[in-house]
Amino acid sequence: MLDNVRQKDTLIVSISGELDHYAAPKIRAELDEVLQDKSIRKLCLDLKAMSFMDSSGIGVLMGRYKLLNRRGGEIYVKNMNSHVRRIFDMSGLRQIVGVQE
Amino acid sequence: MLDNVRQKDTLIVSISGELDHYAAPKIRAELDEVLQDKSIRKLCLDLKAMSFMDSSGIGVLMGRYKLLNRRGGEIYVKNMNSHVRRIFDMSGLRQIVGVQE
Amino acid sequence: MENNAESTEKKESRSDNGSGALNDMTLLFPAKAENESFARVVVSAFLVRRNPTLEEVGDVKTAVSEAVTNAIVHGYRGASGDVTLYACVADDLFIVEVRDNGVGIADVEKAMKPFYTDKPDEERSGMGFTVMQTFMDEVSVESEVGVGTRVTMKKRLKYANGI
Amino acid sequence: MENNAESTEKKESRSDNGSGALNDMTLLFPAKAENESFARVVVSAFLVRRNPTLEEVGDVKTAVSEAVTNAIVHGYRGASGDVTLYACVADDLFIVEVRDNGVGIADVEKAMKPFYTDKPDEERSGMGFTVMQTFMDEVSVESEVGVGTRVTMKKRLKYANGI
Ligand SMILES: Nc1ncnc2c1ncn2[C@@H]1O[C@H](COP(=O)(O)OP(=O)(O)O)[C@@H](O)[C@H]1O
Ligand SMILES: Nc1ncnc2c1ncn2[C@@H]1O[C@H](COP(=O)(O)OP(=O)(O)O)[C@@H](O)[C@H]1O
Repeated sequence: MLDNVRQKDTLIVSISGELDHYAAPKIRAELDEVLQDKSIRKLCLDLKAMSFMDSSGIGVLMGRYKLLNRRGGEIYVKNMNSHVRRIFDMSGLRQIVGVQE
Repeated sequence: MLDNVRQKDTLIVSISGELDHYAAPKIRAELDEVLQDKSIRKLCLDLKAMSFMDSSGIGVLMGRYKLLNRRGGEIYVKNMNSHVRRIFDMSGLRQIVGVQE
Repeated sequence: MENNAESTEKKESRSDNGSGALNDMTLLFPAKAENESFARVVVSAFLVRRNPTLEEVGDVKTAVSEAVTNAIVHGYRGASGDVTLYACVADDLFIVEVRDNGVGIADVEKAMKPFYTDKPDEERSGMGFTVMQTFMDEVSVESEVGVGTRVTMKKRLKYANGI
Repeated sequence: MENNAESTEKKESRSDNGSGALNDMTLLFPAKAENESFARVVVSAFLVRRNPTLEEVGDVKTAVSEAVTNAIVHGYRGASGDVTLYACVADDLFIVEVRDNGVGIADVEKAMKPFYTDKPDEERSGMGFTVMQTFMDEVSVESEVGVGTRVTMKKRLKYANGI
């Protein structure tokens, strides 16, 4: 489901498919596995190929934010569609997750 | 739903979408309307854009066959997929409706 | 035939033992021709998670289309009523059932004969049951006049390695 | 809340007066996470015939996904049981209802507050109801402890010129 590219201390991960409660555990586990590499400070999630997200996605993003925040790192997303943007805005994710336009 | 091309005494009609019991009356009415032109002797149905057909389609084809047969005309189909081919074979349509490969 | 559609649904859905190997669904919709394509989409969406071949999806859609059309056209004869579509899959066995509480069939054997139809004037071909039998491995019909009809169809899937 | 899901379904489907303006459907499926996407596909397929905008389809899918997930995660807490998805459309008004016969909610007002969740350890965000309210015009919740929960959501469609 995930596709990764490393650029210095940044890992770009592309999420594809649907991010719902069913898919969340797998995506979470895959993200946490790559994040075991402590030299990663920035996690960039490319949402271009993500066809659906509901509030289960908020939980996954919040959780990864906390994990990176503990090591002084940060998390941001790119290729967010208007639907995901509304979920970001209402949930306050917008305040803690950077958006690369 | 239909798209027509005239070639001498042949009318080529392309059927698009689904040919089920719901769509049958509309497709039947449209075919019968163009067939009011008595100079049409051959009706060729292009099934390339037809995404679905069940036994309601057998009824529509049988009916048009009878109509053309009364005026000494004929009916054939082209661009039939394997699914429609099986329906043709089991129903005996194969014996009365020509198939242009 | 038992006419208690509700208790049957309940039982069927409860037969799920939570193992993950079995999944099922029950769909109720009004007997309207516009719902024929909806029923096809729903059964495809249910099946598709088991990694069927394109041909298998086409076969199931066609068979379900025939049974649902029959429930609407023959079972209810244009009157209002509900059609029930039940589907279940366990390992490589896919079962789908179409039920109506319509007029029922007096002589099932005769009704299932190729080319038999009671509506030749409406250009029905009489091939509905034959299509179901061609595209599915097994078709059985239970019916009672004045009570309704239940068509049960089974198909073994080539690849059962979905979820 | 009335716990007689079957008689309710019956009533709802019978409410169809055959005018062609109203259409509805009831889907029953086991409370398994793998069925969340199935429920989304079914509600989209139901809605799509009314010529909705892409945004409306996305809104409805998301809201239904939240309610179905809640029925599975909170209502049944991983135990087996059925989720019922009822949808109906009449002119420009689309109504969808998600029901479970699970544990129920003691304090609905508290449960609907943004960020409230009883499962923070599982990374639930507590934003499910807020998402439903954002994407639908109206959300109402009826629940009874030990009996179950019914979430009813309404949305006015911009173009009601489907079938
Ligand atoms: N659900 C049903 N309720 C009542 N009668 C039915 C039902 N399904 C089939 N029949 C009867 O069986 C006959 C044959 O059905 P079928 O093979 O599908 O052909 P067709 O639909 O073209 O008539 C119908 O004409 C009808 O008399
Ligand atoms: N169907 C349900 N059955 C029982 N409790 C529910 C149900 N739906 C929601 N709840 C309760 O409401 C709370 C808030 O739900 P929600 O806003 O969707 O957030 P989340 O699902 O992230 O917890 C849940 O944590 C749960 O306590």
